[in-house]
Amino acid sequence: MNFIPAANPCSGLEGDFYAQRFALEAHEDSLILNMGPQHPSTHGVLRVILEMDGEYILRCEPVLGYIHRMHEAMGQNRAYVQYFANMGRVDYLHALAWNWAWAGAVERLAGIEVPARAQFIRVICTELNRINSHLLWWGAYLLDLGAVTPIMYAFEDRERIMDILQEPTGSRLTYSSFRFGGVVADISSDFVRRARALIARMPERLAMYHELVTGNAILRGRLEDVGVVDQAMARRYGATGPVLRGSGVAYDVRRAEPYGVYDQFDFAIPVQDAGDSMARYQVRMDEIETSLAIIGQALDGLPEGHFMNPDAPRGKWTPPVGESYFAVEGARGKIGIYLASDGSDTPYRVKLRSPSLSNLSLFPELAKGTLLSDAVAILGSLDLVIPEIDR
Amino acid sequence: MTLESIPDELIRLAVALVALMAFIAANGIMLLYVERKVAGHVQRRPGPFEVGPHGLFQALADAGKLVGKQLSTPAGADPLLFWIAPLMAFMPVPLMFIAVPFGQNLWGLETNLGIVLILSFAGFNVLALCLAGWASNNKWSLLGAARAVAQAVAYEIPLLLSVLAVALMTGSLDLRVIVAHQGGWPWQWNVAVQPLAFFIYFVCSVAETNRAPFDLPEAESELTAGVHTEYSGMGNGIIFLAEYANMLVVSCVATVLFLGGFNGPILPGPWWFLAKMYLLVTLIIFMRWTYPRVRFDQLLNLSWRWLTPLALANLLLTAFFAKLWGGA
Amino acid sequence: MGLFAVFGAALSGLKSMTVGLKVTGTNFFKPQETVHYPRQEVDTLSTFRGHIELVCTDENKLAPRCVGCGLCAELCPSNCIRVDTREPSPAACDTARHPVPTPLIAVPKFRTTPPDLAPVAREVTGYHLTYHTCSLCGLCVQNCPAGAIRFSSNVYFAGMSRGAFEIDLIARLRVQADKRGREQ
Amino acid sequence: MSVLTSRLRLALPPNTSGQDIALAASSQDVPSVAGRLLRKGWFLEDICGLDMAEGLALLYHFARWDRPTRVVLRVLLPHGGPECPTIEHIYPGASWLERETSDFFGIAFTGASNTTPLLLAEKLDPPPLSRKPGHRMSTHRLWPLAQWVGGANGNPLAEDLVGDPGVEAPAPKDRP
Repeated sequence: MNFIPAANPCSGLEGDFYAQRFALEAHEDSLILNMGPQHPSTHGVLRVILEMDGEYILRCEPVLGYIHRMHEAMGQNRAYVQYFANMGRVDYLHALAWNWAWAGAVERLAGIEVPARAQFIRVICTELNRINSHLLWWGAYLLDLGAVTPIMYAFEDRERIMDILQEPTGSRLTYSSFRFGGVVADISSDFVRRARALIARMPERLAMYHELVTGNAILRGRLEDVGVVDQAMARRYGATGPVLRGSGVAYDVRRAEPYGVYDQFDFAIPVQDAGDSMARYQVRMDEIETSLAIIGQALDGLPEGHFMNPDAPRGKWTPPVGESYFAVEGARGKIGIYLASDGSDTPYRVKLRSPSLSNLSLFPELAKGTLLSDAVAILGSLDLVIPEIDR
Repeated sequence: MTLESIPDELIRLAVALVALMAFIAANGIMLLYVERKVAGHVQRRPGPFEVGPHGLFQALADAGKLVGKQLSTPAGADPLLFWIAPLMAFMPVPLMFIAVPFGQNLWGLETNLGIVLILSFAGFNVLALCLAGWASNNKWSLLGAARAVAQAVAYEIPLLLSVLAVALMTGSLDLRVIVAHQGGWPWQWNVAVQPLAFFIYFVCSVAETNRAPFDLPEAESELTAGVHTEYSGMGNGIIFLAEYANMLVVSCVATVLFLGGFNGPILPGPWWFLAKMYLLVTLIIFMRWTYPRVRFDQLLNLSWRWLTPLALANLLLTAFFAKLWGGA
Repeated sequence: MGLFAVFGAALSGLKSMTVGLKVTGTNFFKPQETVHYPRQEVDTLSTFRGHIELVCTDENKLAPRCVGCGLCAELCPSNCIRVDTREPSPAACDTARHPVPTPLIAVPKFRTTPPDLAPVAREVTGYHLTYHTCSLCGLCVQNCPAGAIRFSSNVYFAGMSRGAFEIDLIARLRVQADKRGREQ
Repeated sequence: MSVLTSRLRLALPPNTSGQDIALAASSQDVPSVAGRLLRKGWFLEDICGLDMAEGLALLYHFARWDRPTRVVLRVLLPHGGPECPTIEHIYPGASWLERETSDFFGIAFTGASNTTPLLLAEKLDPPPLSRKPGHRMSTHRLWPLAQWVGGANGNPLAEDLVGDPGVEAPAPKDRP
């Protein structure tokens, strides 16, 4: 169990194992700084070890695992349907995307049909959840940049969305409301009315957000040309989601590998070419509008019917032997679930591909040579959810 | 030694200092409340509401809490420097007020070098922050201290230059003379003649007091709390009080230099003075709750590439016109 | 960049700052969005999930609909439900009063494991919820063959000890029945 | 046909698997296959370990930006002392995925610049996701079609992967 060998080459250095290992390659007269695991702008328990020359970052290394919960092992030990409760907690900000990934992986493996109405409900709820996630990111990111007020405005809208989503899901944050073959509850006419009211309200709010923040000269100065990701770099690191779309690649799983009924909707994929933090910011803000457009179309075309396939399995059940991979577009990028089944009532292996992990792995390269303030801006622009990284 | 042998000036000074201390303490507490209320209403929530009517006594309760807290010195810190720093931050503040004319004959010290006195004591603040950051034995505090020093050095220059423009125009460093030089109506104020100097002064004063968007030495989301990180209880409280008091000082000076001081129609002078001062303070508070924080290099660029050249140009023009029209 | 462009950029930057102040200024005078919690409460929690509770039968306010199949306990991801049952004695087995409900869900083609619905409903002697490990996923509610569980509206539930969250739901059902009886 | 291509084995997983082509390779070929996929515009989605009866399987999932396809590269490593060359010099993003797999399955990635545990505090023995010998599934059961091997067989995606080897990937840098 003792990981550090007895003859520790690092002994005599300060800090824990990671800091000692990091300090081995330190330059002379540089400052080793631990940003996190408790730091206001690492959004949870991410720890980044920085080697600094004054305010400039020479080198950095993220240290993960502070909120590791071994979701993959839990997946092997519980029935298929029980795993939905975990899916609400991997990425708590876009829980429904993970719900969908898990439902989709199992449905693909077992060949479970999902009724059209359930598909539409899934789309509406997931997109509402995506807006919620982007709004929280917006507020928290500006908090990182020193503007305290926007997060409160974001929460005004978030509250409304959570009120709407609460009806079909019963929760406000850690949703676990998808099931194999459908969703747990139907949506009512009141839900439709409130969702439409939200669609009517949001453009005005977004205009206010842009007035307050996006046009601000200080913000533009902070974000433009900071943390530029080019396409080759994004490919080598497997970056997805707004990080990739900020680099000029129109790659969105909803369009590239359409799942559910996303092929029935007409929506544009927001893309920015600059690749800097401002581009990622802009992509996320535009995605809120895209999601609103999708919700509007889904509400218009909402078919009648079951919200749950009557033939779908309930309780503990056994899918056929086999494997399946299912990808969905989460708020942070491509969520993928690989599932291998051995024909028992628990999965043989569940592998969760979390977009935040791949996106964060860009950080050491992006942060090199930037100021500490830039590092905060870059870290925020990657939109990290630490529980999703550590899983 | 009889009572008569004490010079009148000394008595006046002592009384003024005591009164000013009370003024600063009361204002510090009130500004804390106002700031939180403004923040609350800007963010569409009530702000402090539970202690007293509309949370009026919240700041008092907070002060009581701070006083009651244990003062802890971090391991490896230099205790003398560490504890002298908050005192040093607060000590010069009452001295800065003594030359400020709050109204007709309402000042602590008769001096014809009022501006010089204020500006020289203002320099103490950065020394205090530097000591606090250094003595804390904390890397974040140290970074905050380094930022504080660089920022103060960069912004003192355009600040001085913009003040100098007013002094050139008036031909005096005496705050009372400068006030007397202006009238009661806005078009008679110096700001009407020197809008650029006022703008530069205002930006620099926000930066000098380390208020958002120039709060880099504190920079909550970058440096956790910068120089404040290791301070507990009243150590933290005094540094905060000094910060609010500094905000008051720069607003007072701006009122005197640019907004006509205590001059104003109908109402007695001190009311006008306070009204103008609080207006500026409110503006500074609003700015804090609106803008993101600037980056360090942008902060320095703003000073060296914009404010300093503009202030120099402004000073040159002022000198030229002052000479042309025979000065004051 | 020409001198004019530089100054133009600076001026538009300044303008963006005043626009920002305008936004916060207008919001300053707008009504508040929050409520003062202990004195006021939000009215949107009707669909919010509180801890689960048992549903009584239509005839008897004191008897739970639960048939003691134990599916809820088996499906619970956090093992926070314990159902104590007793095989009914022949004398007490009054199927007319306590019938086996038809399963509310059609038996799907994938099913392999429960419910092995007992031909005669078992007598439920205790139903315990360990709420502090519950994740409110709703599997028990959705899969109950008798429709005997629902979410309560007890969303402001707070307690001083861990024991306060270990709830005997049958006792709770009785308390609720008492209260309802007194109200009537 | 290059030497590498002749060593690759292809299989078509069923539609339900969400994977279009499975490549089976031996562990020493992983960097060259990865290098070829990078040159052809694929990105690495994830690396998944899998404890099978025949050995520890490593699944590298690759996808593209322009087409909805997914290729899985399967590598089977022995249970005793599983080792695989790293691909972090080709896909730097793989470094963390490899460290994670190393945490969970005890697989050593040779040539990696950083081998500290990523998510777990210390190396656990046995690794947390490895299964007891009696509980392992056979690869023949999970991948019944994996036995089909051979050339592209007219499959356009397979043609693309097997044909045109391009420049072979550089050998991993030797690290002390």
